[in-house]
Amino acid sequence: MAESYTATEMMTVAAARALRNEDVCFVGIGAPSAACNLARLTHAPDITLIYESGTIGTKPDVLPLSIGDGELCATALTTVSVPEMFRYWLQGGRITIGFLGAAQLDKFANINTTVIGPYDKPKVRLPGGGGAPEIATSCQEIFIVMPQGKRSFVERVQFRTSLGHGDGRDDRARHGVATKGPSRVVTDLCIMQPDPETKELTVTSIHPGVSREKIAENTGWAVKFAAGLEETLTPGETELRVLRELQARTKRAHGRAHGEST
Amino acid sequence: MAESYTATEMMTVAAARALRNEDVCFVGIGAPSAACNLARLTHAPDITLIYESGTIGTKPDVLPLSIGDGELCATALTTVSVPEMFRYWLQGGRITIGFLGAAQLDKFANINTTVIGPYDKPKVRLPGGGGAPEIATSCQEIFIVMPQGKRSFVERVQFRTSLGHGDGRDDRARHGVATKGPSRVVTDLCIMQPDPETKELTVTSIHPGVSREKIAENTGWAVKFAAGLEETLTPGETELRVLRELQARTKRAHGRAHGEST
Amino acid sequence: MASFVSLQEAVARNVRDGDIVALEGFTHLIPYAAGHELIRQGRHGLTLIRMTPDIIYDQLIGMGAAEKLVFSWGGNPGVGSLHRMRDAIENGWPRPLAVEEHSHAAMANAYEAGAANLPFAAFRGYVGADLAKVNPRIKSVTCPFTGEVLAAVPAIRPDVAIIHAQKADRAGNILIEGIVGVQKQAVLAARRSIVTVEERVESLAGTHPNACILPHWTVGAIAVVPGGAHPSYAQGYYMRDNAYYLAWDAIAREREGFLAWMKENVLGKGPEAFRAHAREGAYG
Amino acid sequence: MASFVSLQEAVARNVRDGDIVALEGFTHLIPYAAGHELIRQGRHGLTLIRMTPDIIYDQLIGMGAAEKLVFSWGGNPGVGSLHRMRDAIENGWPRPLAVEEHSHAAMANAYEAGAANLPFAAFRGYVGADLAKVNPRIKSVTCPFTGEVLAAVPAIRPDVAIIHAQKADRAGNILIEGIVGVQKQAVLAARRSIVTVEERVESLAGTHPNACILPHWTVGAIAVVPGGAHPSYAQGYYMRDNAYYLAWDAIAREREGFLAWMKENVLGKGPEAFRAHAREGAYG
Repeated sequence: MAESYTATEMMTVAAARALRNEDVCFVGIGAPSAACNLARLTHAPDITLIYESGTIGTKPDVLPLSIGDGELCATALTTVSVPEMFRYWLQGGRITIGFLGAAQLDKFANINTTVIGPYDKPKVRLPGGGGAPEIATSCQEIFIVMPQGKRSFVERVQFRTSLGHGDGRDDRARHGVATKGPSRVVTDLCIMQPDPETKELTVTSIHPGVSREKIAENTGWAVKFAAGLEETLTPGETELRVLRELQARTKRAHGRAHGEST
Repeated sequence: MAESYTATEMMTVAAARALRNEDVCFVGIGAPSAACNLARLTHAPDITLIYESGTIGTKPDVLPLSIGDGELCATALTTVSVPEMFRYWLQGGRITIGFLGAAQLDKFANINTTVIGPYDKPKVRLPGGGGAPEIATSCQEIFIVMPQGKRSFVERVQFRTSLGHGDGRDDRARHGVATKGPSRVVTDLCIMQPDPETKELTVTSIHPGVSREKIAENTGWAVKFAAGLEETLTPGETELRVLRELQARTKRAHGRAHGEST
Repeated sequence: MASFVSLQEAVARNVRDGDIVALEGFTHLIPYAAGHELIRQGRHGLTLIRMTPDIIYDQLIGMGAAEKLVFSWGGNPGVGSLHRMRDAIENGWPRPLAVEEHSHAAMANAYEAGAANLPFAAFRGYVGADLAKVNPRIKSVTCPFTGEVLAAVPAIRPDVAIIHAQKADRAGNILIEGIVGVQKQAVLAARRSIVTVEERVESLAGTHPNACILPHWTVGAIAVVPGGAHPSYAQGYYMRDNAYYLAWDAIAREREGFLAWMKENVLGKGPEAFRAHAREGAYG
Repeated sequence: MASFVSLQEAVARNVRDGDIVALEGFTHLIPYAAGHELIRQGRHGLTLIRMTPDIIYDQLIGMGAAEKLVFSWGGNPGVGSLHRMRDAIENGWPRPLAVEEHSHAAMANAYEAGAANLPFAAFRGYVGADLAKVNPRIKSVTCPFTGEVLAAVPAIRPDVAIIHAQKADRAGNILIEGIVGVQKQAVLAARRSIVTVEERVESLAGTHPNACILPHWTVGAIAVVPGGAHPSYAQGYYMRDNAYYLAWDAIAREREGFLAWMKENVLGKGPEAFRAHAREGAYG
């Protein structure tokens, strides 16, 4: 085992590992972006990363703060217009993995990033769906990465911004959707996957040092643990080093933002 | 009056004169292309010429043999994809003049470039409509340039490849089309314009030295002459010189095609 | 037809109270200077359209310029909420803000349809998503060949599109490079347009043959405003001012602080203030 | 996933008798070498799609490779008729040729819809035009917002798209520059694809950020065939061989002469014959 690491590092590393070298990834900003670039800088050097700003095959040296940072375009194979991105590339069915974060997730992996409270009289107005509603159904498969907590992992989202497994079982197919949907949720505590039958998110791997109780406490439904429950491999030395170097480069680059210096 | 000139030169010059400096022209290959570039090289230096191959604001030094010659792209402001050309630019309603040629034209300026004889058992299979069906309805106004003859200027086209004034009068509006349609047909004998009421093509200007009889002989319907019939101004010295230089450059360039020389 | 004017004149001539206005820019080339000019000229009752409203929309909304927002993702990228936007939606301050909400795919398609002069866009979207239940402008069409039911949204046709670009040539042809977003579509879909540019150059000759260029006859007013996209960035000119985005969170959190900041930094300044940012963040 | 192979292998592996095949190229970058390889390998029963079938389609049709043609303009540009195409349509020689005919706008929209994975394209077209009466695949859709009736055509989804491009990099990313036509859409709409290129280069780095590039994972077989677009042209490499187009009229006018010419110039040669054209017509 390598040196110590944070729960967020464990989350990012575990998320990165799920990606294959031949994947074509539609990358959300934040935790998904960190995981995808870690994969690219470790075991999946040829992975294709696509950001909805139009950048295809981008290889940022530092993590973008926004979905359309100049770094993404400067290191991309090519950059297309946003309508083309959503028409030819996302709807085109060319993406193997859509990698999302979320404000709120329910036990069938439906996502809410729209509102807390009634839509017309929101208690909290969240940023909105952005690309998620169509990412959720157009990509062959969806990975979700987000820190776990009782308020964010809920029994049922109040507003379904994007479809996961709907009401469970074959609900997704009943909506006429042929893609696989969320197949993996990686948190700072564990990895969840939909039960093959019910499609309820079920813990399949626990990160080292995390108890079942802690996971239950941080889940808004009576979470189940899979029969073949595993322990997540701890981050390897290379994984940690590469991730930390990436984060350090990112901090240096964004710290040099010109409102502060120059 | 300048030196002698051919009927084709008269046709091209008369067609060119109808264009204004501020026009945005969708240019057909052949006679329309010659007329548009003559206008650009004489009285309309700022005219925007667009070819359906995607070239916008092109300024060819020699006339293209095809709609997509390299010269068109090399001298264009920018070149877009063909779907974009037909969606954003033609359908977008940004074109003031669509400049067409035709195999066959009828008295309401409907065009046939599809078949002679029954569609399913054609006597002569023509090249087809290409861009014409939508050029005819999307441009604010249509000019047509073509040599006149009894077989090409017919009472009624057997196949309506693109809409002119339909069955005459307000037929175009009854199709739900708001654009003006063919407003001017320039031939090697005369200029025809639709009668304001009936929309039947009527001779409004006769080229110098051409008789009414000759025009009647070369028209497949009982052609009418407008009340205020004019004589077309002969080609000016500059018009002829510029046109001939353009044709000479074109001949030199296309003659140097590399199947023959280099 | 393009004409080069001051930004003040461009806004005065082209934007009226109550207009439907799209200030577009996908992280890159966001027309901040033009947005500030809208605020200084006191425009109000606007319907503001944008896929990704960020700080400039927070500022416009907080100053009471908008009565409606059409959008698909509204936040401070990588930082958090837009407090002024939330205050308007949640509490009606400084005035109520109606919301028409879409997904990115819907808005991108709707701009595309607008540029193509189509009345609507059809796409495979909103499947199993609740937005279709709360937004009556999301409808459907059926494919006449396969019977598949697709989502349909009306084309976006703004009264005015406002964008920032890298270059205008002498004639007013506009070059946009890098992350081009939906700006070309927005201008082509709009009745009128304002384009701010980093610089005016003699000619665009030598640019790549398939570069994103708006011909001069498709744009309206052009104002040369170096730095006019700050705190966003202009590829080839200056980088994104991430510190501004980070600082905005605290500035916009409370109404008083926001108003004081706007008074000092927007109301009391002019487009020429942006020039400093262009220099500060310059490449190399 | 892109793999570099010989043109013979590319065609052998990817094109089957009876396939729906689109060889695209709008005057520029027409995949002649690939078309000749289809003929040499004796493919037949093909449905050939192309907006602007020109000489290469005249050759394929005259050699009996096609049973159906989907097109919008079929001619020898600036010269006249395609005699072999006409002979097939008018007289059924060497075999009958079914025709599905559209306008350019319809086909461009149909390729676009195919690339976007939509089942159909809606556009404002065919108004008052007779093609809609003779082609049952032209239907209509009604805008759910305005009630406007628009033309609808099914998306084009070829089994195989075949194009010619300027460059492939080491990984198989494809660069297309100049008049880009519908080639990107055709490849993205197709199940399989063959791309012939003028040259293979180490990298496309340094190309304009918004250049038309097909990522390697969107293309199938890549064959390096210098001159492979002759007698059309490849911008930056060689010019259009207008004399070939002019000469074709006489060659193709009679069946015998056509067959003799094909035997000598196509059946008896291979892709390497195109290399000479690349040199002959080179720029500068």
